[in-house]
Amino acid sequence: MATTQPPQQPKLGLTFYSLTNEWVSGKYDLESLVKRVAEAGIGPGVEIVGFATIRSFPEVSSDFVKSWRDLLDKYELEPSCLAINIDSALRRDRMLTEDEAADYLLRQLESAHKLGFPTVRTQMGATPGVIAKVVPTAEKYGIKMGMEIHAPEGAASPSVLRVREAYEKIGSPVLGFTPDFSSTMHSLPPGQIEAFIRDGMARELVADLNAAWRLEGTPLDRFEFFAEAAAAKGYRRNSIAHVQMGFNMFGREAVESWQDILPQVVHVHSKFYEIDEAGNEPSIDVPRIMELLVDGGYTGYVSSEWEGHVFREANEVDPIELIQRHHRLERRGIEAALQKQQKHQVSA
Amino acid sequence: MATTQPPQQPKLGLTFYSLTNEWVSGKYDLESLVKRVAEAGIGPGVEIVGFATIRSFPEVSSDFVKSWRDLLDKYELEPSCLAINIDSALRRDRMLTEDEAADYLLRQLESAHKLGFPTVRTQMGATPGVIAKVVPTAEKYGIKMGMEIHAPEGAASPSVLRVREAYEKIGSPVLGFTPDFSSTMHSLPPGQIEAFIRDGMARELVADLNAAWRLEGTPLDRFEFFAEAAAAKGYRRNSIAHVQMGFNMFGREAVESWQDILPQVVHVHSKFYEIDEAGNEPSIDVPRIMELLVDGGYTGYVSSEWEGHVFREANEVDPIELIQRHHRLERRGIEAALQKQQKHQVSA
Amino acid sequence: MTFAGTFIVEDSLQADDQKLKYKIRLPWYRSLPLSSVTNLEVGLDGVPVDSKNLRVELNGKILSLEEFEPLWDEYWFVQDNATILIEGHPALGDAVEVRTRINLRSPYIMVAPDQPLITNTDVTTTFPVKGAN
Amino acid sequence: MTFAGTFIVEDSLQADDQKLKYKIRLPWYRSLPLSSVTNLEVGLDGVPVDSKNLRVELNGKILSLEEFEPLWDEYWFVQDNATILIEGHPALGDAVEVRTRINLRSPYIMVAPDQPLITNTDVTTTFPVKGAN
Ligand SMILES: [Mn+2]
Ligand SMILES: [Mn+2]
Repeated sequence: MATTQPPQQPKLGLTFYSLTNEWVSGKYDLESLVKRVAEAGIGPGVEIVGFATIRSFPEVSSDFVKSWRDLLDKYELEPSCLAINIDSALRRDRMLTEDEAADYLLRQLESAHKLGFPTVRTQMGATPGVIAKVVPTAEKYGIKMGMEIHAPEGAASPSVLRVREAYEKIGSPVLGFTPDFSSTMHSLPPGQIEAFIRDGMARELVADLNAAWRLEGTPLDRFEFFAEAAAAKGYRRNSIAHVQMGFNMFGREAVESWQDILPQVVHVHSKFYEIDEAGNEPSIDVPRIMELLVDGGYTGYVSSEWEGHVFREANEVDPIELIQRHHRLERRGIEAALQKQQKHQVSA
Repeated sequence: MATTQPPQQPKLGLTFYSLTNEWVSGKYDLESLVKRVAEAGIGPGVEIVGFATIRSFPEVSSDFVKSWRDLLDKYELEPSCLAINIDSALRRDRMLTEDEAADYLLRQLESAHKLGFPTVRTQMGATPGVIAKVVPTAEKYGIKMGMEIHAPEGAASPSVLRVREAYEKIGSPVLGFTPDFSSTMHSLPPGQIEAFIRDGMARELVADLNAAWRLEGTPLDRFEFFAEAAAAKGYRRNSIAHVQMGFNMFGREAVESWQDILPQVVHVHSKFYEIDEAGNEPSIDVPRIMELLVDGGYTGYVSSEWEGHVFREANEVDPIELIQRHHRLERRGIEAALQKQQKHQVSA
Repeated sequence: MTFAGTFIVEDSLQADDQKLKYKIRLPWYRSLPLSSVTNLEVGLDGVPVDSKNLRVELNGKILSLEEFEPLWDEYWFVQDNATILIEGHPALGDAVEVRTRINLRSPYIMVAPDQPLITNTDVTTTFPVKGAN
Repeated sequence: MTFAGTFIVEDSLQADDQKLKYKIRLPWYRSLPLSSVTNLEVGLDGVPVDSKNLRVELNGKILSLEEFEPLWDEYWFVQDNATILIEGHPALGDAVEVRTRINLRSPYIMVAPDQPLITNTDVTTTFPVKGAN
């Protein structure tokens, strides 16, 4: 019998950020959460936000390290990514210096190493100077640093282009990106629209909101376009001011925009908000983005990142079940891409 | 000043079939319905089902013809398509002969001509022999005959391929197709899934249903796959028997499958079921199909065909408002396609 | 299918000691030839009505079930109600539970070559009992 | 944002004649340095509490609002409640309407160069009044 290699494909998982409501209200401790995740089959990849999961962060105690490693072994899960932060406004009197910021990152890299994470998620706040200072340590530990690209930025935003230039100059294999699908949505989340209405926006403005959101331009310009449409219908500014966040939190770049940075992707935030009865995400074309990742040869982790908790109350929905359904949707895209590859091989 | 031609694009409209619940329960007569459609701005194209709108069908009286033409003139609407039927099982004792079937069609073509329709929608029941018999009359009147392609058939189904061969043999410019988007859905409609549950399917089978529906194979094979999954979970056959229709009514062909017959499209049924708060159809990628039509140079009518009335009670939703939102979604696809063409022209 | 939802005309039942009548709509979206009606059954408070006591008033005629078969050249227009007429019904209380079942043979939808689709609409309604006019 | 939904710990108010206390959660998804707390206001039945009578118990310390500023090297862990302590409150009935407003200065989200995002969480709760322990 011939042995067949399983096809190369991304590994699924989740970030515990999806469980924000449950975590901050103390519904789970670490062990009960890991157990639930394992039983629900939504691993293998486990991503945590250092400053949310770990009390002593940015440091980790040897006791915590041991219990973390034992826990993941016991439940056959894998540490995928540690989300770290560059708190450059930590102090009220001044911003951190580059040395202080680099030191802040290094302490977190050290913790990532102890906990066995292959990747850290960094954020746009890291300047080229700070990045250069921490790269040797990341290289020593073999930890990839994936700077998150999140709405309102996209893969081709000016600020991201500057990072790409800095990366080229530094030229280290540990430097990469963490795309967050919030950048490439085709629609506003229906639940967010309902929340806007609940918080005072008139329902008759929904079509205007959608139309403005889909315009080209800066988030502010598009919001102002919407504000004018609302004013023309007689609605006061304060009845729609809360809607502005929708232009920043949700980006309308084309899915194909990720193509440019695909070889540099080291981790993925598969941001999502809702899954409907038919199993689809009403605002993000999940299968199409997964196809793009597979076609690009990405075999790292994809963390399901449910952010519906910004408009859903705790206990209204169960994020664990939502992530099960999200994984199904992701697998649809992966399988479609693998099938196409297979057909291509057969016909080639 | 230079005069600019408006770009070539499809004309929107609706079929009165969308208003089935309201029509059969007598909520509207013809004038009040036409008036409402005009006021809602969901024309210009008006398609009717001859056997639903016209009491004397397949014949039309000269009084009806006059009132119909006056009505459409008054409200500035345009007759787009007359949906006709080949009732080959009209008699209980035997099927119609080809001559009888041709005669039945000819009477309806005559009515289409009197009412000013540029196109009739025919159905798969018309054999090549019957088609050949009616073509001279259609050519005389300049009326195009668009055979509807509806789920479970698609543009490349064996039965449709046979029609395409017959068309080639007859070789008349009036022969074409009416794609119905039910053939190219990416998901089951969420409202239909809810209706399946309401009618006895266990909610825990939703994921199995979606997975089976997405398989390749015949509708029956895919339904049987689902039935086995249900049986394995201990559910009796009669609790899911009603779900079988979902495998026939909703087709899972790729959107691109329409490409093959695009030059032969003479009319379009833009089938839809729901529009969510974000303005999307949760089971049909409407903008992408519209882009495909525009890219293919289609400039005929696109009838919004709302069929959610098979699972929504009368008065639960207003089809007129849904069609307004559906037109917005269609325009998103049209505008995206036109923008791309413009960029191409600029850069070419 | 919400043809079940529109099938029975609400509040349309009228009864006296001898007969009972109520109205139904065609449970389909287009007019059908009368030959399409292949079966009609009515039950009153759980008791089936003998078909010899059952008539349908439509297009100005009063028809028994057998009389539908040859009428392939005449249509039941979708916006027209038909009246169900029942002779010699049992004693009724303040309300009566009426079960109505109709089979329609589609003249144009085939489930296999030359094999028309048969639809089945089966609705049970509770009518208040009022006097016939 | 449903940080408003989790901000106030339900049923946590305790009062005696001299003082009143209740618990709040950090209205954010990750731990923040104590220096992030830039403002805290409490109102009781519509009357603002003087900040000199307001303290916060957190990490085993009792802090006035000004004492948060220099504590940039110490964190408020997301799963820890803080206790709001109020001295010398007005007379209370069976229930008290408590308005709590907090501003958090994000150490890592900039809305402009070197300009941190300030979040505002402002929740009014009606607590039943129970005795302090
Ligand atoms: Mn993210
Ligand atoms: Mn159709």
